[in-house]
Parts: sequence; structure tokens; C-alpha cells
Amino acid sequence: GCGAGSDADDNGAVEENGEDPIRVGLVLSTGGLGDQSFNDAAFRGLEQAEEELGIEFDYYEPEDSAEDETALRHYAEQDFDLVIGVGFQMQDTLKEVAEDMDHINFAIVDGGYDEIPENVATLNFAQHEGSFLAGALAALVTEVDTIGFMGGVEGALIGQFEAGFVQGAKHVNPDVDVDIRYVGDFGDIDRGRETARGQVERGADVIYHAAGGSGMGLFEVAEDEEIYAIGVDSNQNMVAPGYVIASMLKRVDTAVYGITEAVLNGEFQGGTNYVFDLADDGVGLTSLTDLDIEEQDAADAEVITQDELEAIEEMKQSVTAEHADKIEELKQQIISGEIVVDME
Amino acid sequence: MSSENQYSNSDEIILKMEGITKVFPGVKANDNVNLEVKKGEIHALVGENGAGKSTLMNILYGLYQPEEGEIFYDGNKVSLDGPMSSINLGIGMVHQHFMLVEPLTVTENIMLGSEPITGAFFTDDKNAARKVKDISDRYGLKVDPNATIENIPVGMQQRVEIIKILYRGADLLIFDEPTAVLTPQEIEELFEIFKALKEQGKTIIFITHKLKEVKAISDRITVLRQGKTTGTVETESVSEEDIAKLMVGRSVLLQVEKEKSKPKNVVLNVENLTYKDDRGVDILKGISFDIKEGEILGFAGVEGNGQSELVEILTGLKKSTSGKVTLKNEDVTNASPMQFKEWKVGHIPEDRHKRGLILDYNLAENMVMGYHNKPPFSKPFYMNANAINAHADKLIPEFDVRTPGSHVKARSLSGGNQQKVIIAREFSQKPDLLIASQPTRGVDIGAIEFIHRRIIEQRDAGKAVMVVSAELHEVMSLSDRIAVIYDGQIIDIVDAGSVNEFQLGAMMTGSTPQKEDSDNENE
Amino acid sequence: MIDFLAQIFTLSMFFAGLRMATPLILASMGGILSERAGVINIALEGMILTGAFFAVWGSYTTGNPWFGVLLAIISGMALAAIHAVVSVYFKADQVVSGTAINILATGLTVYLLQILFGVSGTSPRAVRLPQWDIGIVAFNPMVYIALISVPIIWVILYKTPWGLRIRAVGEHPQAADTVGINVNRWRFICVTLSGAFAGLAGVAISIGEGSYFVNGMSSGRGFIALAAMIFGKWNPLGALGASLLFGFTEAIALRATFQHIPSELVRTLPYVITIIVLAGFIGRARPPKAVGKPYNKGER
Amino acid sequence: MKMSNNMKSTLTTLAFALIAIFVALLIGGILIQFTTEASMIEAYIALYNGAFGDLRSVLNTLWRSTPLILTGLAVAFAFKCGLFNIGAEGQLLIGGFVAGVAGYSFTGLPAILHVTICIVLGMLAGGIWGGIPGLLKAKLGVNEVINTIMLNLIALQITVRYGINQLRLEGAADNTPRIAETAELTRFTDTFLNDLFNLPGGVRVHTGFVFALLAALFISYLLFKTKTGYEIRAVGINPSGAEYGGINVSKNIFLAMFISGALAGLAGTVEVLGTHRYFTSGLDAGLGFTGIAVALLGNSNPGGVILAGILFGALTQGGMGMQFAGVPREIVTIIQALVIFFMASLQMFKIFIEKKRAKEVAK
Ligand SMILES: Nc1ncnc2c1ncn2[C@@H]1O[C@H](COP(=O)(O)OP(=O)(O)OP(=O)(O)O)[C@@H](O)[C@H]1O
Ligand SMILES: Nc1ncnc2c1ncn2[C@@H]1O[C@H](COP(=O)(O)OP(=O)(O)OP(=O)(O)O)[C@@H](O)[C@H]1O
Ligand SMILES: [Mg+2]
Ligand SMILES: [Mg+2]
Repeated sequence: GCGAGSDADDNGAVEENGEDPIRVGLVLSTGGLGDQSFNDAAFRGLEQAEEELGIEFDYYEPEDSAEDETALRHYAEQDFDLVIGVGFQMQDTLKEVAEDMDHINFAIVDGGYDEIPENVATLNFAQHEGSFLAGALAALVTEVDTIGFMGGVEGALIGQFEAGFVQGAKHVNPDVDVDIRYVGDFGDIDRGRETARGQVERGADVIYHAAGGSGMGLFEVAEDEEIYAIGVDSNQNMVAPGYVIASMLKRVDTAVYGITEAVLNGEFQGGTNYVFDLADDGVGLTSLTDLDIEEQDAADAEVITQDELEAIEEMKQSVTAEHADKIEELKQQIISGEIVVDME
Repeated sequence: MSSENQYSNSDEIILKMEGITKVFPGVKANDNVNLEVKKGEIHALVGENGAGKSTLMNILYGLYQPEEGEIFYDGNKVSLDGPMSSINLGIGMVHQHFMLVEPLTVTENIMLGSEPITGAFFTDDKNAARKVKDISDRYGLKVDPNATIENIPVGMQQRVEIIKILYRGADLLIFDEPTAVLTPQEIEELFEIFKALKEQGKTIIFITHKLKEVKAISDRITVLRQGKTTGTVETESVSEEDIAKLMVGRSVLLQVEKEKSKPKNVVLNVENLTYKDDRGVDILKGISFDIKEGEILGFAGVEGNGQSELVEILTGLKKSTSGKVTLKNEDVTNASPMQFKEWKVGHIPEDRHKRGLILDYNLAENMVMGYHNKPPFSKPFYMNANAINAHADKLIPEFDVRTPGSHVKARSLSGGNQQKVIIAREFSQKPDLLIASQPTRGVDIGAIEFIHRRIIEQRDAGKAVMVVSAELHEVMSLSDRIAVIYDGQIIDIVDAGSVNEFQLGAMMTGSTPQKEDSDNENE
Repeated sequence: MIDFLAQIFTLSMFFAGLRMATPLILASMGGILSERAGVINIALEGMILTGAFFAVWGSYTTGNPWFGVLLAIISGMALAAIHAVVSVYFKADQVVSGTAINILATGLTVYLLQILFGVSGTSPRAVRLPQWDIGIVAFNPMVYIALISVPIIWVILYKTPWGLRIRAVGEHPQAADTVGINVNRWRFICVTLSGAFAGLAGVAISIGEGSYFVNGMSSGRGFIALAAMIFGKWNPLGALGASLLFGFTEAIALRATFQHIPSELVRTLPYVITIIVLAGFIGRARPPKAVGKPYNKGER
Repeated sequence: MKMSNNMKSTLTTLAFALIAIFVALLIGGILIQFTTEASMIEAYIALYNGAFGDLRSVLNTLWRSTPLILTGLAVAFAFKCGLFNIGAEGQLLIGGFVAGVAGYSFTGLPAILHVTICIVLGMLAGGIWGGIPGLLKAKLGVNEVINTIMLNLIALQITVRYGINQLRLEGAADNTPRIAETAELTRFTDTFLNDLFNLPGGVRVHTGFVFALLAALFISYLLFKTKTGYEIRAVGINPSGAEYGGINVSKNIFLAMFISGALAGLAGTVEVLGTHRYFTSGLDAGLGFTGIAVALLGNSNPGGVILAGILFGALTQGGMGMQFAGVPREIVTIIQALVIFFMASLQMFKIFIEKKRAKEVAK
């Protein structure tokens, strides 16, 4: 295996109980690790599985989508027990490979098919539901009734984030202004920053991003301009401690962990589409009241200082805690179907 | 004369080059060359194209390093590994192609490389300008210190070059073909400068292809042939013919021989042609003339008075602003170069390297350029390599091009031979009108003789010929009629016989002629 | 319409423009140095990228952003030196060598990203440069450095012997050579210096405004800087103007709202303007005569 | 004499190419040795196996090299006219986009016709995208380098961003709708070759590869056997000389850029019709820029471009093998850059050697 993967093989808890561990191949989407987003999340999921379930995994960061095919096939041909592809970009390629490697289990994150192949499970997320809560929170926190949405590149997927966010905001406060901006790039912090600055100048004091790497620009602006940001995908509250009031978690890690566990226990259901939504915490906000484990861990691992940790805690108590009940209520209403969040 | 020889009488040797050998790809440019120059003399260096003159001088100036040979300056052996070492010794060179940076001013060009400093690190323009003025006063070198080079005439550019080397305190001055681009008047001025320099005890080596100049100004002559020295002689002791013989190895005709022309009907007619350049400056201010079958119309004029533009308009390379050009009673004003070729207009361009040749194409390819798209060279779907090579192999001997073969790149030929390639190409297409611009620039007398004969043959074959040349002697000896062009206008058109070099020279500088025979006014 | 103009011509829009222009100004100064000396430098792009990476790495490892700045300058100069050696001393085609540098830079940065940070996307967070507050406004240091570098380059080019020689070398190397100026050495120096400026431009886009390195984050700025240089007729002041224009249009594209034009297309604004502007102005823009031509004695 | 001369210099070039590649690999190897836990030997074995290890790898290498050969040709052709086309990237995108749209919007056409239409439109689009800077250069003397770069950035926004967003199906991924079967370029696996060699499944190399070879053939004929080629090369060497020779300089500059763009457009087209079967944002992967490297390594000569294209295809494909073996694939990119450096630099030694040879003759 490569990079962290190979460390995995070494320190990976190689089973007490004799029989050899199952092997999982992970093909990330272009953009690779370090995106503080779903690539990182998927990777985290397998690391967790490695420790807790004693599986082995290997991963590949394609440079361009032309590599997906070879990478997926590479793992399939070595009879990996599960091959996971990350990102809708890969869906057609993965289908092709899965079809002539029908003895191998595949899973794809954010993929959708008209009819799903027998040996493929699709893992999808109700990002619109999560974004709904983010929107609601933003609308509750803003003091000027102006909030911002910063997307990466216009597109179907990001469209779901946008739609949910707007709907949530309007739901709790019909006359809130939502300033919607797209950076035009998932990896350009510079432009992300200027976009966010623009939104701040137009009065937004809470901004939610779904812009991958460009989103980092938002957090810097949040600090400079002393406004609030909402993170996405992973827990990004530590990126700008005290200024990120919450992150809309998209638990790719849980999903990946779950599907791996399923394979391990022989419960893998090919041909099914697993949807992770608010109901099963597949999506949702970080805790509004007290510290999350990730934040705790980050502090322990000295990624952030104790002061920064306190800053986060302090912020939660002073800013978001008061809205926790309202958000929880909305969440239940969505789960119960009282509120229907639409995707477009 | 005697006054000029005063210094060379003191037989003190200032420079001695012994057994110099320099090899370029494919040629031994210098082959065991010896040169001895006395202090305070004017030493002429002559030889055919490619004889090795420039090379030898470039070695003396430290630009090229010889494979073999020793150089002694002021009695002690020196090694010249770069221009700086030569400059420090007091050797300066005015190159054949001026070494001036066009967008910079006269002063900047002169001080370049040894700038006076003021403050911590600023250039001291004032100081430099003053020094320039001193020098130009002392030697009568008139220049405008603040003009930019691209805006001043060739003559002044040359004076800038001279000041440039005097500014660096040169005692030995090298001139590579300094007169190639000058009018008789300018040449006179240059020679005055030579004398002034000589008075001041400077030594001068100068390269030229014009033997009259050699006789006029030099004290001694060294002749090169095919990279070897054929000897050094006292100027008094030899005639032009002798020198020519030493150069070429055979006797050559220095005068063109031709019968009186028998003009027939008009081939080319030009009616008040005007041209503005892209900066809106008037270059041609209403030019009118015509050329008949079987005559040569020569254009005399100082370069930069519009003759280049005139030629380019008459060959489609530039578009006139107004006026009419008629060829064989057909209006051809502002036609394309290709159309002119189809109308059988041959063109020998003034700049063989820029226009005349694709230096990196081989001779065969060059010899079809402009006709490459016509049979037999071009077939419907491919070019006929056999025809093209055959064409070249026929022309090369016919026009005496000195080359290993038709496959060598034009770049590797010497100027004279490059020129012959062009002439061969244009003549091979049997043009009805031949426009020859500076046909023998930088070409040696052997080749000149050859080229001139070919041009006369054209005329005698009843074709119309237009010759443009800064070389008065050439214009006079070739032309049947001479048009003098000055400042974008034709001052007058005269019969070749009816004027002498100095009347022409005067007209070329704008002063209207004081001529008796008014009969050819009405042309 | 009015309110559209109103939203464009605001002070903050201008500041944004200035921030966007900063890397362009710095890089175009480098471009001018190099091309005035006769060496095309399309490698600016790669040098910016590398500079950005080392700025982040230096700042990340030492916690001192100024160390990052130092590394950025050095790395920029190092790449430039390669370009100089290959194109000046080995006489390779300058555009070719520049292209190679750009390819090298994309590879090298991601490679180092993997070796040093174990990721191929975004670096971990590094310490940013402090904002310098000069009363009315506060910008990151690169902005001021960029603005100062312009007059400095101008003075050097037009008021000092060095400048005179650089211009001569770029216009007519033979002429410079015949008065004993070491053409190749001057070219080497100028190209290498241009790398320093490109490196600073890299700082501007990384720890200048922000605190991350992202794979391929220079995203074409080096090339736009070249356009600015040409548009500015190889003159520092002109290049400054052009850079500001491009920065400003960038800012507009990012910030202004357009009713009828889709935002994806609005983003092409700076590039379209570049093309139009070059087409309009080229008549008067004349590159240094010898630019692009390797110099060797004895060739004509 | 002439013949043998050309032979000589071709051989020298080839020799230099090999030296350049070798040295580049060596330096890359040293990097691997000291910066990764893998050894350069295993890394390069992985590289080799990734590229040529088995039939599948070989075919994938050919598949990868297809667009590189075409973009390489594009850049090389412009080079011959003294133009530097950095715009292959954008021309490829535009060409691919148009072909992709034509691929699904026409339906019910016979395959031959449909494919032809797509290819023609794709090449036309690329040609226009290359022709614009050509025209600006020819008529206004605007530096084509800058303009092609700008047009790359514009093409990206128009196709990958705006185009896809407009045309993508409801909730579908980042690509235009799938092209009709009639527009697809046949993959080798669906041809007689499959029965002959029973090819491994899922290999994508398609007839586009054949087109690439044919294109190279055509270009070398055009350049060296026709008057168009004569004129284009003349303009490339000495425009004012060409003008004097009655050659329409503007026309040829435009023509060269148009053809160059069309070749790049073809690259995009075959990627869409053969590889992806729709226009996808994934097409924006630097194929155009690698094309520059390919052209340089191939010495701007069609034959050389084919070899260089295959080499770079092998490096990219093999690079994955290396990544699997735990060596960052970017080493390959670095190696590619180094190869160019050495090729470019070695030219000097080539000149030097030829000078020396000539001097021997003269002595
Ligand atoms: N830089 C060079 N590279 C290769 N060959 C050269 C070079 N310079 C001169 N030669 C060759 O060396 C020979 C001598 O050239 P040189 O310039 O010395 O002749 P020349 O006497 O100055 O001729 P001309 O009378 O035309 O000025 C010629 O055959 C020329 O082709
Ligand atoms: N780099 C070179 N390679 C090959 N031949 C050269 C080179 N430089 C000069 N020559 C040849 O040497 C010849 C003599 O050189 P010289 O400088 O005297 O020019 P020339 O012959 O007078 O021609 P022109 O006057 O047009 O420059 C040149 O005509 C040219 O053909
Ligand atoms: Mg000479
Ligand atoms: Mg000469």
C-alpha cells in the first residue's frame, strides 16, 4: 500500500484471532487528501475500521478521472473484499468495472444509478436536510438578517446544499436575505477569500460554505472580519476556533465504516442505495452545546491549543447553545416528515 | 600625399599578426594569415567575399579566438580573449553591421559599458555628454548627443561608432567596409576624418571592396585570397588593376562595357506615387517615371530617401498611399508580391539576409522560392523534389555559385555567393522587368563583374531593368538614364553620359543641378 | 445600471482589486527584468507556485512567516537559475525551458506536499504574514512591497548603468558584447532576479493573504502577469497599470452581481479584457529586439 | 550525401532523446531513493509493469498516449510555423465539448455519418479556437502565447463550468448527457482484435489511436511534401523572406494555428467519443500542456511525436503503478520536465558536435 496505507499495514492491528483480515480499497476523488472534506472523511472512516475492526486498507489519490478505472480495477483484481469509490465523478467508471468484476463488492460515495448493479452499494447523503439545519442556525444567529452561502462550483450536488440552506433560513425567518455566491473553483483559497469578503461587505454576518478547499478562505475572512462561518462535510470548527459556529457534518466516515462492517459481517447488500440522513445521523450539525470528540482529539493531538479549545467551547455556550432546542425541534420535524426539504 | 605619409615613414610596427588560422564549420576563414601594420598608417585590407577580412579583424578585436597564430601589439605578445582586452590595449573597431542599440540615444550608446557614475550608482549623463562633445569637436565628428539612433542617418551613425571607440581611447581603429553605405560626399567626409585621426597619430585598418578608395586614402595594402595572405604592398607602387589581380588571381574588367541602348515601348509606368509609413511620415512625395524595353534606369540616392520603399511598392511588398503603377498597360497598383511575379517582375532585394533568402532552407529550396507553387515544381498534391533539385543543379554552375552542392543551407554561403543564388533564381524566370536593389552590396569585384554582365545581358535581350544603388559608380556605369532621388522625390532624370559623379553627388544631397543640357528635362 | 456602477466603484472594490493585483505586479516586475535582458520568462507561473509552497512550508515548520518569505524567494530564484542556465548558457529555446519549469513546478509542489505533509490536496494551516496597518488601510506586506518595487525597477532600468546594460543586452547583444559587456552573465542575473519577484508573488497568494497551500493555486496568474507586462510595454509603470486593471476586473467578477450574464461567464472577464486590450494596444508595444534569441558569438 | 546527413542528424536526435530520458530517470531515481521508503529499483520496476507489465497495461498505455500524440502534433505543427501554441488545452476542451454535444443531440443517424459529423465539428471548433489567436497574430501581431493562454482559461469556463451546468441531466454528475451509440468510437475490445488476441475486458483503447497515427502521417506529408508545408515552414523561419517569395504570411500563420487547433480539437473529440462517451470536467487534465512536452521531445517531427506520445503515455500509466508501490506519482511529472530540460540543453551539444564534425572536414 502507499502513504498512510502502508503504515496501516504495519501498525494495523493484525488480528489476535487468526483468520486474515478483510482488505478494502479506497479510490478517492481528484483533489485528494487534505481537503478537510469528504476525501478526508472517507479516509478517517477506514482508519477507524482498521483500528476497531482490524481490517486492512489501501487507498489511491487519482490525478485525473482517467485514472479511476485503472485504480478501481487494480484493487478488484487483487480480490479486495470491498472497493470504494468516492465522488459522483466516478459513478459510470465504477459501474463499468463492477460489471466485469461481478465477484467483487463495490461501494460508491455520492453515486446514483437508474438500476444499481448487483455487486454495488451506493452511499448517499441527505445534504439538503443537513443544510436546512445550517440555514436555520444561520438565520437564528444573524443579527442583521443577512446571511451568505458560498458554493464551490455551480452544480447539481452543491445545488442541494444551497437549496436546503435557503429553505432552512427562510423557514425560521422569512425575511432573511441570503447572499448566494459561487467561487468557481473548489481549490482556490484566494478567490474563496475575496468571495467571502464580498459577502461580508454586502452585510452577511453568518456564512455557510460548500466550496471544498476554497472554503478555507471563508474561515480566514471570518477571523479577520469577526463574523461567523459554518463549516461543511467534516468538523471544521477547529479551523478558526471561535468563529465557526458549527459544521454541517456529512458522515462519509460513518458510511464508509458501516459498509465495511457490513462486508466483514457478510451483511453487504449489493444493488441497494444506502441513504444517510438526519434520522441516522448520516448528516447533521456539530454539537451546539458542548465540545465534540473531534475537537477534544484535536486539542489532545495539539492540532489546536487549549486556548483555542476553550474559545470553541466559549463560543458554543454564548452563541449557539440558546438555539440548540429550536434546531433539535426542526430536526425532529424533518425526520418525522413534518417538514419536507426539497433538493433543488 | 607626402604630408600624409609622415608617420608611416617612421617604420615603427604597432601590430603584427602571425600565422593566424581560424576555422568555421566547413571553411577555413583564415589560413595562416600574416599582417603587419605600422604606427600611424592607413592600412587597407582587401579581398573577395569570404576571403577572411572580417574574420581576421574580429580576431584582432577579440571577438573570435583563432585556432593558431600569435598577435604582437606595440612589440609585446598579447592574447585577446575578448573585446575588453582589445579595448584596453587601445584597439577599436567599426563593424560592417553597426553595433548600435537603436532605441538608445547617441550618448547612451557611446558610454555603454564604461558609464560615468554619479551619486552611489546613477549614470552621469551630463559628464558623458560633455566627453562626447569634446571628442566630436576635436575630430570634427558632427553628432547630436541626445538623438536616438533609429532617428539619425547612416552617416551620423557611423560617426557615433567612431566616437564610441575614441571614447575608449583607441589608438588602432579598424573599419569593416565603412564606405559601403555612404554617398561620395559622406565618403569624402569620412576620409577627412581618417586624415584628422592620422594627424593625431592614430593607426587605421580599413576593409573595402572599392579600389579607388584604396588608392585614394591608404598608405599600404594587404590582400587576402581564400583565407591566405597574398602579400602587402605600398599603395603608390600598384595600380587598381594590379590590386584586382592580386585579389582574384586573374585580371578583371573594372569598367562595364556596353553599347548604346535601343529603348522600345514602355514596360513600367509610375504616376505620382506617394507613401506614408505607419507613423504617418511622408516617405514618397509623388514619384513619376517610366522604363522602356531594352534600357536600364538607375536610381542614385543616399539610402533612406525612399528608394527602398519605392522598390517594395513596385514589387508588392508595400502598399502605396496614392498614385498609379502601370505594367505593360495593365494597372498593377498595390498588387500582391505573387501577382507581380506572375507578371514577370524579377526582384533582387537590397537585404539578402532579411528578404532574399530563407537562410535555413537549402539552395534548391531557395532557388524556387516565389515559383514554388507553379509547375514543374508544384504538382496538384505534392512538390516535385526531382524538378526542384534539377533546377538548382542547372543554375549553380551557370551562375558560378561556389558551393559544395544544392543541398547546403544558404546560411553557410558567403555574401557574394548568397547574392548569386538570388540572381540565379530571378534570372531563371526570364523577367520582363528586373528590379535590382543594391545588387552588388558587400560583393567582391569578381562577383560584381559577373553580376553587372548579367544585368547588361538582360537589357540587351530587350528587357526593362531598374537598378537602385547607393554605389554611384555602379549606377553610372550600368544605367542608360539616371533618376536622382532625394527626400522622397525625383530631383531629376538625366542621361547617364551627361553628368559626372560630383554633379550627381550634389543632386543626391538635394541641391538642384546646374546643368546645361535641358533636353532631357522633358522626360 | 447606476447601482451597478455604484457597486463597482467602491473603495472596498478597489482594495480588493489591489489585493488581486499584488501577485500580478510582483510577477510582472520579474517578467520585465528578464525580458528586458532578452530572455522570455513564461516560467513565472511555475515560480509563483513553488514560491507559494515554500512560503507555506517555511512558515509552517518554523512558525515564522518571514522565514517562509525567505524560502519563497530562494526557491523562486533557484527555479529561475535553472531556466537561466538552460536557456542562456545551454542556448535552449527559452519558451521550451520555461514550459519545462512550469511542468516541473506542478510536479514538485505536489510531490513535496505528499512527502512533507502526506497529502496531495491542501496543506495544513500555516502562520500568515501580519497585516501592516498604515493608519487609513491595512494590507499584507506584499502589497506594499509590490508597490515599492515598481519605482525601484524603473529607476534601475532608466537611471543606472545596470539598467542601460540590461536594455542593451536585450536589444542588441552583439553591440553590448563588442563593448565588453558579458551578455550571458547579465542575462543570468536578470532571470534569476525575476525568480525572486515571482517567489514574492507566490508569498502574496499564500501566506500573504491566507495560510494554506492548495495544489495548483497559482492558477494562471503568472501568465496574466506576462500579459500585464506586454500590455505595459515592458515598462514598470505600464505593467503596474495593467496589473491593477486585471486585478480590478478580477475583483468585479468575484464581487459584483450581474443580472443577465451567468456567473461562470463573468469569470472570463479578465481574460477577455486581456485579449481585447492586447489587440488594441499591440500596435505600439514593441518587445526588446533580441528577446527569445539565445546569444552566441560568431552567429549572425 | 544529403540523405546520409539527414540520417545522421535524426540518429543524433534519437540518441540524445535516449540519453535525456536516461538521465532524467536517474535523477528521479535518486529523488525516490532519498525521499521515499521505496528503492528506485522497485519504483521503476513498478513503473515498467504499470506501463508494459501485461497486455492490459500495454493497451492502457496506448489508450493514454492517444490524446497526447494528437496534442503533441498540434503543438509541433504550430512550432513549424514559428508559433508557440500553448492553447492546445483550451482547443481540446472546446473540440471535445462540441463533439460531445453533437454526440447526443443528433440521433437516428447511421454510425459512420454520426461519428464523422462529431469529428468534423470537434475539429472545426478546435480549429476556430486556435484560429482566433492565429488571426490576431497575423493581422495585429499580437503575441499568440498570451492569447492562447487566455483562451484556455476562457474555454474552461465556457465548457467545463457553464456548458456542463447548462446541459447536465437532472442530478447527474459533472458531465453532459451520454452520447448516442452511433457516435461512439469503437473500442479495440469490440473489434476483430478481440477474437484474435482475446483482449482483457474493460480496456478502453479505441480507434482514436488509429486516427492519431493517421493524423501524424498526414501532417508529415503536409509539412514536407506539399507547397502548403513549404510555405508554412518558410514563414516559420523568416517571415519577411517568405513575404518576398510571394507567400501570404498572414494566411499561413492563420492556417497553421487553425490546423494546430483542429488537431487539439480532434484530441478532445476522440477522448469524448472513445474514452468517456460524454464531455466531462475530467477532460480538463492538462493533456494540452503535456502535448507541449511531447512535441519538444519529439523534436516537432511527426514520427518523433508518436514515439514521445507513447513514452509519455507509458509514464503516466506506469506512474500509477508506482503510486501503488508507495512512490508519489508526481515523480513522473518531474521526470517529464527533466526530459524536456535535457533534450533542450542537449541540442547545444548536438550543434557543438556538428560544428566539430564540420571543422574536421575543413581541416
Ligand atoms: N560566424 C561564422 N560562422 C561560420 N562561417 C563564417 C562565419 N563568419 C564567416 N564565415 C565564413 O568564413 C569565411 C570568411 O568570412 P569573412 O566574413 O571573413 O569574409 P570577408 O572577407 O569579410 O567577406 P566579405 O568581403 O563579404 O565581407 C566565409 O567563407 C564565411 O562564409
Ligand atoms: N553564423 C554564420 N554562419 C554561416 N555563415 C556565416 C555566418 N556569419 C557570417 N557568415 C557568412 O560569412 C560571410 C562573410 O561575412 P560578412 O560579415 O563579411 O558578411 P558579407 O559576406 O559581407 O555579407 P553581408 O554584407 O550581407 O553581411 C557572410 O556573407 C555570411 O554568408
Ligand atoms: Mg566582411
Ligand atoms: Mg561584406
